[in-house]
Amino acid sequence: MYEHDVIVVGAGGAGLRAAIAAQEEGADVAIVSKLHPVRSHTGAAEGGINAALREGDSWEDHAYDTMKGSDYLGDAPAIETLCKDSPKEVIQLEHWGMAFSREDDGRVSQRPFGGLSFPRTTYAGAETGHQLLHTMYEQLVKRGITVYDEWYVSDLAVTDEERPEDRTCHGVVAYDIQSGELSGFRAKEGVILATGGLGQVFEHTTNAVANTGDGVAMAYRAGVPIEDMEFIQFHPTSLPSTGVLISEGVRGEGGILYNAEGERFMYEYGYASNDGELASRDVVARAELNEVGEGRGIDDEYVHLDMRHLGEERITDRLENILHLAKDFEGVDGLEEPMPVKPGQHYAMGGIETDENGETCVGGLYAAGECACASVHGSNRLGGNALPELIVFGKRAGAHAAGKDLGTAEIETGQRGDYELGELDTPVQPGEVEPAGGEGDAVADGGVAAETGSGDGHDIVERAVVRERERVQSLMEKDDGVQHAEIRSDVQDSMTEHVNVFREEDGLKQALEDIAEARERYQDVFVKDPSRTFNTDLIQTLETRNILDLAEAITLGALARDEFRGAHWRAEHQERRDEEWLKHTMLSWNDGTPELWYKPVLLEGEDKEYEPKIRSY
Amino acid sequence: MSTQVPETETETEAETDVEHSEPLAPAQEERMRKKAEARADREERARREAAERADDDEDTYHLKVFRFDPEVEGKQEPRFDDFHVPYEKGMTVLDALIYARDTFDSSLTFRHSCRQAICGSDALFINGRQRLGCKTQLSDLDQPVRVEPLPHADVEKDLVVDMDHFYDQMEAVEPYFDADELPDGELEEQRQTRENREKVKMSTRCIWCGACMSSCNIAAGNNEYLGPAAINKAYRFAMDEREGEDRKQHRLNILEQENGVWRCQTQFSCTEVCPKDIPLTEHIQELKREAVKNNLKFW
Amino acid sequence: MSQSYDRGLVEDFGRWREFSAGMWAWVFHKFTGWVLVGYLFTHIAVLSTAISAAGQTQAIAAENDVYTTVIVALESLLVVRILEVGLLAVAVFHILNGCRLLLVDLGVGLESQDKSFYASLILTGAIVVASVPTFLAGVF
Amino acid sequence: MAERYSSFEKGGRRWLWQRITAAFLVVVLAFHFFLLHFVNHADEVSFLASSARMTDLTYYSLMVLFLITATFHGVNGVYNALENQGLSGTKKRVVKYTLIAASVVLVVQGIRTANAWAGLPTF
Ligand SMILES: Cc1cc2nc3c(=O)[nH]c(=O)nc-3n(C[C@H](O)[C@H](O)[C@H](O)COP(=O)(O)OP(=O)(O)OC[C@H]3O[C@@H](n4cnc5c(N)ncnc54)[C@H](O)[C@@H]3O)c2cc1C
Ligand code: HEM
Ligand code: SF4
Ligand code: F3S
Ligand code: FES
Repeated sequence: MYEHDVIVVGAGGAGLRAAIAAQEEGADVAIVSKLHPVRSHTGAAEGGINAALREGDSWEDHAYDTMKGSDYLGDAPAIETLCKDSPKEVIQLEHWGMAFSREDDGRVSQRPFGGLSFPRTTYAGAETGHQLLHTMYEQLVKRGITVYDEWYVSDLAVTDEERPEDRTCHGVVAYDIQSGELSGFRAKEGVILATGGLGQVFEHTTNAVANTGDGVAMAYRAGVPIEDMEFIQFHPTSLPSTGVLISEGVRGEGGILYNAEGERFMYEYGYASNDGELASRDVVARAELNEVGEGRGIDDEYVHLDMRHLGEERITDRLENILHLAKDFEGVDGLEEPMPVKPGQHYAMGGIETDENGETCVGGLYAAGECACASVHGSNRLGGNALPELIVFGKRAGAHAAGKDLGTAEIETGQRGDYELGELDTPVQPGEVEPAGGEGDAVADGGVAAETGSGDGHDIVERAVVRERERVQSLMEKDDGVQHAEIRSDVQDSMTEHVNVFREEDGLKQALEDIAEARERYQDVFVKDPSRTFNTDLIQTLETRNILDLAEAITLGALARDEFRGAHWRAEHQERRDEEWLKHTMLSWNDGTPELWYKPVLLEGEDKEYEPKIRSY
Repeated sequence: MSTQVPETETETEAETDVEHSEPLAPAQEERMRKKAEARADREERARREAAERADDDEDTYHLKVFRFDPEVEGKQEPRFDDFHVPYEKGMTVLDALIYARDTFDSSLTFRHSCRQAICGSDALFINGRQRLGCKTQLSDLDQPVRVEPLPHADVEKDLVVDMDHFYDQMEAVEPYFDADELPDGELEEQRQTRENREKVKMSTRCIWCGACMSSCNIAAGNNEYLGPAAINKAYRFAMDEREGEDRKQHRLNILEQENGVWRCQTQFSCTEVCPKDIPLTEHIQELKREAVKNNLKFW
Repeated sequence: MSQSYDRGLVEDFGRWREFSAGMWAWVFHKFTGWVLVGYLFTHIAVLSTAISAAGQTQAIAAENDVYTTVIVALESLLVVRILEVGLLAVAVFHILNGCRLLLVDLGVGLESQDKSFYASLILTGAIVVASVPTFLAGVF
Repeated sequence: MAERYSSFEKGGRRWLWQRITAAFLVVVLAFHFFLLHFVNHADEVSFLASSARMTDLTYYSLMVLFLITATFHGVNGVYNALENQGLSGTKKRVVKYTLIAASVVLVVQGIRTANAWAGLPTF
């Protein structure tokens, strides 16, 4: 067993920032990550980081834009924290040497981005995430922080009191991918989940293959409520064949969207008559699909994004990376022809419920980055708002876990006081196939909390290791059955078909049925590769389990929310219904029988109350 | 190619005297044996079918993939497996590998994640050259497409190599920004000219894929040589005007070590294989000149 | 050295087919360099017969001193002449590619390093062919 | 970390000298080849002719310098090549001193030869 004060799971932007912050507070911190840090998907972020740095801009404006972008589903304390801390954190990156693009006077450049009232997106070419990730990893090397890379964290070691709010997290169980060793990691002060996105729930996504939402699923099964899962951002400009992202920076710099008729449809058809291409992502994504649906798409699949008029010089200066991506992954020369684009899954607004210090309702368990939901993005994230989230909340979670006093959080976590329960008519029973039933199944499936609440942290971790070992053993021992790849791709297809940009009740129900069937089949899953060395078959089989739980959570949320808000659009209910829905959709695992409940949105900021307005661009 | 090891089509015919690198529990051994058998059958079938399809259908690509596993019977001797993958427009080598894994043999092992040439996990030796699987179109390659792990590195399993040495070298050049002094205000940034950012821009693109290191004969022959990627990393900081003179001096001292820049024999293969088009040789040469100039000052 | 798993012949042998210009240049430069040092040692060894010839005033005048005889004898052999042409080729290539490398060190023409390598090869060939008559003169 | 570049001998000086000698050699070697194969044909060599050239002090010094640079350049080149193959420790030291010794012998022998032609003492 390994032991540290703070264990950070994941080494993307959020994880690295958390580790650095924890170490600065004097904690002995270690990162456990299934990928080497520089392989994390933060590296793929292209466009930039929002921060109110300049004269004429203010954090209040940034907060206002963010709240509007969220369609009034963000929590004001979280949003304000983000916008206040972001400038300082961005400059911190600059002080760490990040290679930002520069203005003539030598200051960092900023550009316009969708949904922002000021050009406040700080960037480094079209490879901002790459620069950010590497800059932070470099600082990690400088500080000599321990990294266990290529260790897959498969479960949390959490006590099993009745109410999740009474539970404590003592560490994690991880599987060394290289050697096949399963080991416990005890965290004396806290575990921080920073496992990133869950794009692999969908078939067409801008996310990496490693983005399987492990952290969210682990926390969910350990009892932590997950929040607003139905809000999935579909990015309007991904390449049709691979899902590779074409940054919003292209539109920020002046790129134009055309349909098959060569019309600038954002204006022509009134989707966003003020901001045109720079309207919020959900607006643009729906506009594109509408065009395709009305027969004005190209090859009935995509639309064109044209940046040729920007001129070669400007393009190579600010968007060079885009040229490479279009060339390598779609065979299109962006200087010569328009690029084909269509919406692709991009970002999960929801995630593990945390407060603005990154803490969950389970003691000693934190979450930061894309896997968390403090709720800054509400129902729709603005471009350039995720990277600041990583550094702001990553830092806070790290510092808080290491014992720094950040004041009492205004956001409450867990099912405290009176909360509204949700009711949902589902075609099949969601959750565990045999909930809380046979010991064997639970083991095969993984993820119920440790047996008893007694014992010290060491024992809790030890017990979790034993349980995981049994689970791995049983997967390895089966000689026949279903392979995870089939299950995974069926779920991905179903999600992309039914829980996409446009959602209909029947489709959502169909998706639930598909998922339930997939769960059945997962009971028979087996790992074919008998090797203990680098067994990716095993790892992916474990990940697929997470995909199942998350697909279900997303669909349940989508079915429950019968309104149109932000990224969530329902065929039957095409308007925002503030009287009823100014609340977060919460889901608790409840030992295998998911429970739906609601939590009001906090619109009250430090010195102002955000008034829900019609969101038009 | 004439130099290939002979190919074995099935795994069962491999010899049975198993010499595991570490002792395995009997249960594990038994399990492995059983699995190997069950799998051999099924895979044989799948492959035969695919090969048949390959005959009457032109739209498949023929891949020869290097296989090795230190603890699995029949894979301890490296061999090449054949996969026939149905071709779709725009398919990359990585796509083909994923298809082969998900359809024919789930034990086929390789690193990958981003699918967009940014995470640097899938540098492979494809048709005799270091390339990123995700950035290599099948249509650009001659068949059969030969896929091997990076040369000059320990193979862990199939296409996965041990990257530790590469990481060590990267970290040996003190790869972190360390300004002599910072502006006073918390919100005050350091100034950097556009020209200077332009100068270091290419060097900041490195994704740590290790392709360059694998292609360099000098690095292959001498493990102490820092290698092109690490030198490039050092270049990125040494040329950044935001770091002070003292720091630059220190960086040059590191690079001037016997196994630093001087080992480079300007083979250019690093520059040629770098998927991020970083002019590595140029950077190394520039640092050699910097180092010489630096020393001339003290003569 | 890294203890690479022995991939048998797959690992190293046969890679030359995939070598690119820069690598070939490196291989040739190495080879020619070694030949030249080898020659330098032999050359001095042969020439040093002059040490024992020194002082044999008469023989020298008659041009039948040790040194002169050795050299003349050697030069009358066809093999030696052919070897000399080889030496010329080796030296010329080493010089031309050496100049190429010096330019590379100065950061000149890095983008066309492959072209300059091919140019060195071609030029070497031309120079060698042109000098064959001179080198073989008088041997037949 | 330090162990990766633990050798604190700077390689830079030898690298630079390799280039400087190369630049020098281009000129002298071309001259040498030209003089002894094109102006004077190889088969017409005789002690007298060699002697006649060597008694010229400029030529004599040039040739000695040529010898020294070529030896340094060649031997250093060989040493580098071996180093690139990862030669280290005792083996490396042995190779180093062997090469130095060979160079000394070569240069001494060369100078003695030149002296023989120039009519100077050959020790
Ligand atoms: C193509 C693309 C472009 C984007 N562009 C922008 C942009 O311009 N601006 C912006 O603000 N945002 C952008 N985003 C969003 C933003 O980049 C992501 O939300 C953010 O990088 C997520 O960071 P993270 O640290 O939370 O997770 P990641 O960077 O995904 O890191 C997750 C880490 O967790 C580890 N991990 C996961 N599961 C496990 C496990 N089970 N065990 C151990 N370790 C595990 C992984 O190894 C990895 O290190 C973009 C996203 C994408 C996909
Ligand atoms: C005439 C002009 C010459 C030029 C321009 C020249 C140039 C060079 C250069 C630049 C190198 C260094 C290569 C590197 O480190 O990357 C080199 C290496 C070498 N040179 Fe020369 N050289 C010349 C003559 C000679 C002569 C006369 C000899 C023999 C005595 C010689 C023997 C060598 C050897 C042995 C090497 C090392 C090769 C290796 O890397 O294994 N060179 N030469
Ligand atoms: S320099 Fe290029 S080839 Fe080398 S590791 Fe970096 S990206 Fe890969
Ligand atoms: S391949 Fe190696 S020799 Fe130098 S130019 Fe590149 S590092
Ligand atoms: S999969 Fe990330 S670089 Fe190829």
